[in-house]
Amino acid sequence: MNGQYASLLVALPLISAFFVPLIKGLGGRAIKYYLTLITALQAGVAAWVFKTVYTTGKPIIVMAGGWRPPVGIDLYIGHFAALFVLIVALVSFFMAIFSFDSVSTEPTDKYAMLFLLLMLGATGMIATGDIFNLFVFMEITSITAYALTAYNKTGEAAEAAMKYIVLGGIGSSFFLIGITLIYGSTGTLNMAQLAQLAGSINPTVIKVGLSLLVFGLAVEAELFPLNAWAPDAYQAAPHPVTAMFSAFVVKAGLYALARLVYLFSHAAGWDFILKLLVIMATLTVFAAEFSALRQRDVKRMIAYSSISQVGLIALALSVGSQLGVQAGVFHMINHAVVKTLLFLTVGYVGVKVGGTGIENFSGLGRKMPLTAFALTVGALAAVGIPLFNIFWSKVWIIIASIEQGYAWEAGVVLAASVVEAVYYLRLIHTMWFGGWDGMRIRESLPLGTIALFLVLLILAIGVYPNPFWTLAKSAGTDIFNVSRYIANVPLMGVGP
Amino acid sequence: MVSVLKRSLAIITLLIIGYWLAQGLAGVPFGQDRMLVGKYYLENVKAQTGAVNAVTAIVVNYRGFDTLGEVTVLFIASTGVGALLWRRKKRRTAKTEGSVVLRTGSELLFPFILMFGTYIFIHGHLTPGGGFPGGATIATAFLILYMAFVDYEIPHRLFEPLEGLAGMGYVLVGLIGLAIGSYFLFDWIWQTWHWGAANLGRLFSGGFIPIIYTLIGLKVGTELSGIVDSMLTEEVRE
Amino acid sequence: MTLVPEAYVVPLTLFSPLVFGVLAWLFDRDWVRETLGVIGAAVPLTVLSLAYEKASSGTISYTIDTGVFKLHFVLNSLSWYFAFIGALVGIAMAFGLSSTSRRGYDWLFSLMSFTGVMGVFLARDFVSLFLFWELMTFGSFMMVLRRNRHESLKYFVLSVIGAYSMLLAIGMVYAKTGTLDYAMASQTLLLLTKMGGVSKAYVDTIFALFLLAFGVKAGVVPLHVWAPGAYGENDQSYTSFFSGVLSKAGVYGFIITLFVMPSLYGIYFAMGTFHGHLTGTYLIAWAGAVTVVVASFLAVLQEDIRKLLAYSSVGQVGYIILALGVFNGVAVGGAMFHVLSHAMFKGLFWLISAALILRTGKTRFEDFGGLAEKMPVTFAMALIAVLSLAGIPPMAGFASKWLIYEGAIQAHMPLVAGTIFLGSALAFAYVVRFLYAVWFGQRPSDLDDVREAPLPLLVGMTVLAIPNIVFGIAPGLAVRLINRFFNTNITVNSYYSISTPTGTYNALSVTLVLIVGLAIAGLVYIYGANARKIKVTNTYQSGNPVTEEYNLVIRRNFYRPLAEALDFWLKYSWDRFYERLANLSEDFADWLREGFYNGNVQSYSWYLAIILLILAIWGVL
Amino acid sequence: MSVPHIGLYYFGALSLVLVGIYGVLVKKNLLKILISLSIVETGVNLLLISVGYITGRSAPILSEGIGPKQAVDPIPQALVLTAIVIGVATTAMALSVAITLYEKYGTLNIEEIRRLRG
Amino acid sequence: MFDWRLILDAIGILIYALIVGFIFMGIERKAMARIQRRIGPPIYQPIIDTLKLLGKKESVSHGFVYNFGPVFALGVSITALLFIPIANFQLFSSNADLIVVAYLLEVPMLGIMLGAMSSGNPYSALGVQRGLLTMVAMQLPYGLAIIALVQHWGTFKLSQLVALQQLQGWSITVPALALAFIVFDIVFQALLGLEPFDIITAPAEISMGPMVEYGGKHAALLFTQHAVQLFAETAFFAVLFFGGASNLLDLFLKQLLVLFIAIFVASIYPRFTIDQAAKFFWKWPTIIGIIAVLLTV
Repeated sequence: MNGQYASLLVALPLISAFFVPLIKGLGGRAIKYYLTLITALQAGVAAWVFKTVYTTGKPIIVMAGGWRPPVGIDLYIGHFAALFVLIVALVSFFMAIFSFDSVSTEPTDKYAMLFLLLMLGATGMIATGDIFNLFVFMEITSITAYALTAYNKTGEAAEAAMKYIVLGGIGSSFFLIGITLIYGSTGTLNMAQLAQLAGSINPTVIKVGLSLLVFGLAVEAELFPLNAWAPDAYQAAPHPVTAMFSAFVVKAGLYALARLVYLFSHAAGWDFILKLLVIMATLTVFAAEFSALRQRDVKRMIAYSSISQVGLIALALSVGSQLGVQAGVFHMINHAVVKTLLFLTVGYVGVKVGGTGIENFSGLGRKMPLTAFALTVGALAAVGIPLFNIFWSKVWIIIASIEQGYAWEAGVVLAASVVEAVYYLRLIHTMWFGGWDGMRIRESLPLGTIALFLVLLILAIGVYPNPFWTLAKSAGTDIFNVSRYIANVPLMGVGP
Repeated sequence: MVSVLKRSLAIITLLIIGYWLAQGLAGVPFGQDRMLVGKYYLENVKAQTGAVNAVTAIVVNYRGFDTLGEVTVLFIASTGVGALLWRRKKRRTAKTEGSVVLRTGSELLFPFILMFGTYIFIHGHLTPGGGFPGGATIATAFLILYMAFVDYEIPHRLFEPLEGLAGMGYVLVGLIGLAIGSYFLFDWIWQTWHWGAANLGRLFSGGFIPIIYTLIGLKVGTELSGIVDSMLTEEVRE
Repeated sequence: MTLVPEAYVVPLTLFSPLVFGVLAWLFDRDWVRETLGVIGAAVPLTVLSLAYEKASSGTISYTIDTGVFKLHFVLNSLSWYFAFIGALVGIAMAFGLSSTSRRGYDWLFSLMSFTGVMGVFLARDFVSLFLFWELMTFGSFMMVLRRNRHESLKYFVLSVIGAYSMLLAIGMVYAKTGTLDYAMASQTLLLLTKMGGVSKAYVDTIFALFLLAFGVKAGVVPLHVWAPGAYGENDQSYTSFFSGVLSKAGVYGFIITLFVMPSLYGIYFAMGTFHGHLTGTYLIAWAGAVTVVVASFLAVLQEDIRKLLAYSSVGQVGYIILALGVFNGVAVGGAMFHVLSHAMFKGLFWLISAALILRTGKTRFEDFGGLAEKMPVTFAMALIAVLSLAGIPPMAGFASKWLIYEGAIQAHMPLVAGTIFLGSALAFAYVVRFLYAVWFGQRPSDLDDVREAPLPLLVGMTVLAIPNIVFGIAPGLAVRLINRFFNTNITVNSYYSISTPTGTYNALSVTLVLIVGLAIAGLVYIYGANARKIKVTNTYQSGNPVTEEYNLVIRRNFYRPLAEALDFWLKYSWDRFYERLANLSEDFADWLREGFYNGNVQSYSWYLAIILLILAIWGVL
Repeated sequence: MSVPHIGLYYFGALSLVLVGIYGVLVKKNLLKILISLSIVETGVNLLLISVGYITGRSAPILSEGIGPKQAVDPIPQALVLTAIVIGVATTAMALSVAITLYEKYGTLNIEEIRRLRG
Repeated sequence: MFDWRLILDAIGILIYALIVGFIFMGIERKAMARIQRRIGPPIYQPIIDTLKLLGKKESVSHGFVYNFGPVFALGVSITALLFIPIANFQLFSSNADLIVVAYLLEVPMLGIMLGAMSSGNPYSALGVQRGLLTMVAMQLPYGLAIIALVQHWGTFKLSQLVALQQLQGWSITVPALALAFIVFDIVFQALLGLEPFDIITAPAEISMGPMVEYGGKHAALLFTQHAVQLFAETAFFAVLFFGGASNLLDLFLKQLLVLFIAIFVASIYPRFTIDQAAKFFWKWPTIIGIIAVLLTV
């Protein structure tokens, strides 16, 4: 089983997605079982890839079609990609189980296909080593996201999808112009070779090209002015899909942004891009937190909180130091775990109690104790209370950003997270001490086990973060240390 | 009043952005030979893939992953449109029957358009065009039938499984490549079996490019006609 | 010391309360929960007392390596002193809680804040300080959340602002020095300040941030707004711990900035002097002074027993801050002693109010009255607490206040010393007001069946009452302990007599002479004929009889004249100011959200165009 | 601030992109916005193609007579094939969303489609 | 460790103070009467009253605390007295200093209030409230005066204070301390509960304020307490500002001087209401006190 079998990561979801129309006749439940099976298989493959990468220490380079880069397209599954593909697979597996209860609208076979292809898109974006391939996988993720946002076929869902399509369309077109410029000046599309040639490109072209690339990805990674579509999309999408959005779709965009930005670190005008990203990230955190303050709908509130945490990650990644990137990656892991738990529980309440308005949450402590407990742990973790996982990464991010001289930005971020504490604790109060209408709802076993597993994971990272911190450190160096990246990719000596 | 202000503001912003992009493009002068990887492709396309048409060789063989992704994109589009416009019971929205000329013409032309479409995607590695244009022409054949007849609908029970099968076929070809040549999407026909090395430039050459292109052609044809069908039908409200 | 091996001392003190708290929360049966809770609170006390000589002579250090950070804890004489006070009040709280609250929830979060405070006292590097600080805040917040959301949010927002400003300061220190440990950070910072590697403004911001962080928890005036709500709206026996010990975490923070990090000394010197005093400490002194005056004036005018005790607690901590700010040996020694005595008498006060509320269910002064006969033991405890808080000689309160007087006047800070006089008079006033309103006067009819406080609560009270008397009569014991970690120039002649360069106080002789005086007065009393005991309602009221309805009593608005004298100042209230600020920020949030996310795709695409414009303008220039 | 002289093809493609963006920014009807979006996509595809063109060379079909030296850069043409299909896919999705929107809101004027806001 | 000589001194001084205290009360009433052009009772009248009250057959009590109050007040007054260096007898002043004595002089008020409050009579409660408010009002200037004094002499020990004043002349001679003297004198009026600030007892309004419930031996206890308090405070005043005294006679004359100043002021001024008193104390005396303090820093 040599490294090339890692390409199963892409082939498996694809072939199973194409297989779904054949088993359409078996009915909704069978397809959902099939979906869970496939996501479980994908998790297995991802775990195997994770084990090989972390035991050998060397990244797996999947060369499609047998061509060595830059001639063919290569999938660079380094420390970060291995870790995150596993997270993508696990979250999808959990959400597949969650889809049993929460997705009832009719064409479940098409839902299963879109679900698998969303997972595929995110995996592809994280693993690819070629910028045009990155564009293709970004498009796969975005179009599946458009379809899934509008999946509920309500007016709001269609409106949210429309906004996402218009903004996503503009973003990806400019991203393509960026690729055209970079390809026009260098002649290659492979990331490693681009990193080598970055210094020698004509400065104006690389300045315009890089800012266009960053602009395109910033729309996908929900930075401040460009994330206007995100709250609507999160709110209107079916519950499992929202969890997948916030857990890894945004992360893939953020990773791609970080990868591209650090690739061109020798290019001219690089530090301006970093400064712009820092400002946009801080504004994201600020705007998202304040908008979540007086939200009537809990799902939209948690969407805003997820956007602000993403802003925090973007700040960490664009601070420009190794420590910052490592802290950012550690926050990505923590955020993925916490937000999956939050959207899982809020979605489940929305399904069982009918609607995610704040009034449905009052007295939840007695109505659905297990879900309420999981939601409280998730909320406390998101706020950054010690003995929970986000506390560690938030402290490191603040220290890293101050160390790089961004004390004002750190101040704004901390002020914003005070606001975050307020609205989460208001939610906790309504849940445990709000009025109770007396009837208790039975909670399903599988979701309970998933919620408990996530709660235990949060507490485990919170109490003893060492193992996860070493993971995040190696993944962080994988992004930041571009020279090691170039060394790992077996470049063919192409060109004049 | 506001719209005039808005329009002028938009024009000014776009001029500045245009100027900025133009400045970037000026760095990439038109028509110069800046090929790096392109030159490698042109020199070894015949030897390594057996295809005459360098573009299709790149599309299917060298950068096969892109095409795989891109086939998925189209698949997502058709599933998405199907999911969004899904109704329990649907019927055609067309009210008026096509004119006599259209009806008889379409009946006559239908088989020839199909044949022309298959010609395009079978000769993908020789002549310009390939799976996608071929599939599109096939879809236009069905489109004409939709325009001509009020109650015509594509045979869904046949097309959807066909679409799935074609997609699976493509991935299977890739997986066989993984099994035999230990690389995903490896052209085992050309690289290991060396079929069709002799008749370069004729039909049976170009490794697994024709096979993939036929699969893509079928897939694109069925998908696009599926999209056309969902757009041209509406819900039956009891 | 053989009983508890040295390696286990710190982890036991740190984590046993939290562990037992969680157990108590899990096994939520009636008497199981109480025993677990009390054991959880007792472990730190026993372990600390066993580790006394080891800690006072050398240090016991302990490190947890969580990968991300190395958390470093040290038990030396200073941290032992604070931890022991915390443990003592903690055990009293445990006894109190076992009778006033029947819920696992309360036990979990009270013991969690216990662990938090222990962690803050024992921490030796900034991150563990910050971690346990947040834990302590969160624990105490959850206690208030259950009872009153508005107050709890006000408390949480203010303390989180404090915590985050501390994190900012830590970040700034780490940015310049690269280390997080107190000692190393202070050395490098001292060098940097000397070599000019770090600008004065930078040092001032670090100092201001630390002052803000610790000021919030200690309740310095502009930041004290959360105290009445958080202390009041809470299970009163937990508040004895909350106000007795958690406010000391704020004080401990001041000590860290002033003494534990010696180089910060350098920072204070670097901040220049203000006619003879270090600007930094001068600021702290004035902050303490203002707190004492404002809090005491507000305490006097309160109508609710919990609010009165809360403001009085803020005022007393103001004394400690003031004494730290005065910054000469005697005053700092006085501050440390006042930390001990405040924890004792304030804890006692809160337990008494817990007993009162538990038995009568009332919290406002006008509903109380004439409980002296009904609850004699609690009344005796209340008398001890009153004497100690008012600073009457034989009590511990007096000894510590006396030291603070001496220190402040010696250090040539006259106006600050003046405020101490005013503060102690006000303390005397509101304490007597408490005595009159609750214990004496006509008893409302619905309080006739009031029973004495339950036994565990009484045990808790005695635990806190004894040190009040012991340290009152023998202040030398406490001062010898304090001298071990600070070189206050208070000489301890013997366990009962202490003297400063300018004055001596022989507690034993004062008490003895007092007893002799009382004996003489008693003789005079016995010499007269024996007195006939009559009912409380039979009084000279120029004729009109005292009945139930026509029961002349002035428990309400006891100090109306003072309020009239101060009406000019009472118009301004920090509370309303913060309330307006909070609403302002929420309206801003609404405006921002409505303005930015206005739902129109076109405006969203305009935002994209604007970003492109920014990139273009930067590109073109 | 010299005026950048760019080839005619670049100019054409760039102006297409700008016209498309103008349409999105100003037009009120959703369909017009979607049309301007696809104009932007065509503009971008044109730009991608024109980058690969080398003057005086012909299509990269290496049949007899055309060697590696006479062929244009094939990669942009391969990329544009995918880009076009992506454009088609986005437009198809957008249109189906527009159909549902019209069904639910009864209008296509984006001023009125504003239920999700704040 | 009992040195009997000290005990004997203490008892002697105590008896002397008691007698002189009653005589001072008598002088006070006599002088007031003389100023109001009436003869007034003989000087030893208070002694007769106390003995009469003590001799009463039986008196009324409202419970333990009601009895404990006056006893505590008298006890603390005696303690305060024993810590002031009376003329050449040092008594216990070596192991307590100015702050302790100042506090001990104020604590008897708590005793009286304990008794008054437990009596349940609203008038006594009103008296308690006024007493406390006066104390709060006068505490700031009182403190400032003491601070000025201590800052000038640099020590808290009373015996050392007396010795320094013997050497360098009385405190009044120092200009700054003269201001402190004025402030202390105004505050002294309130301490004794004399005319301008006698709102506490306010005979006309609330019939003797806190003492309204007291009769028989309790009233006697309070009279003796007032006598001892009078003697102690005048002695304290003398020690602070008039350089203490080498012998009893010298001390007696200084105490008389202080008493007469107080009596003259008392007989002139009408009574302040309680918030007027508070406003007054926080205006002039505090300002003078601040000036005195800043001069001596």
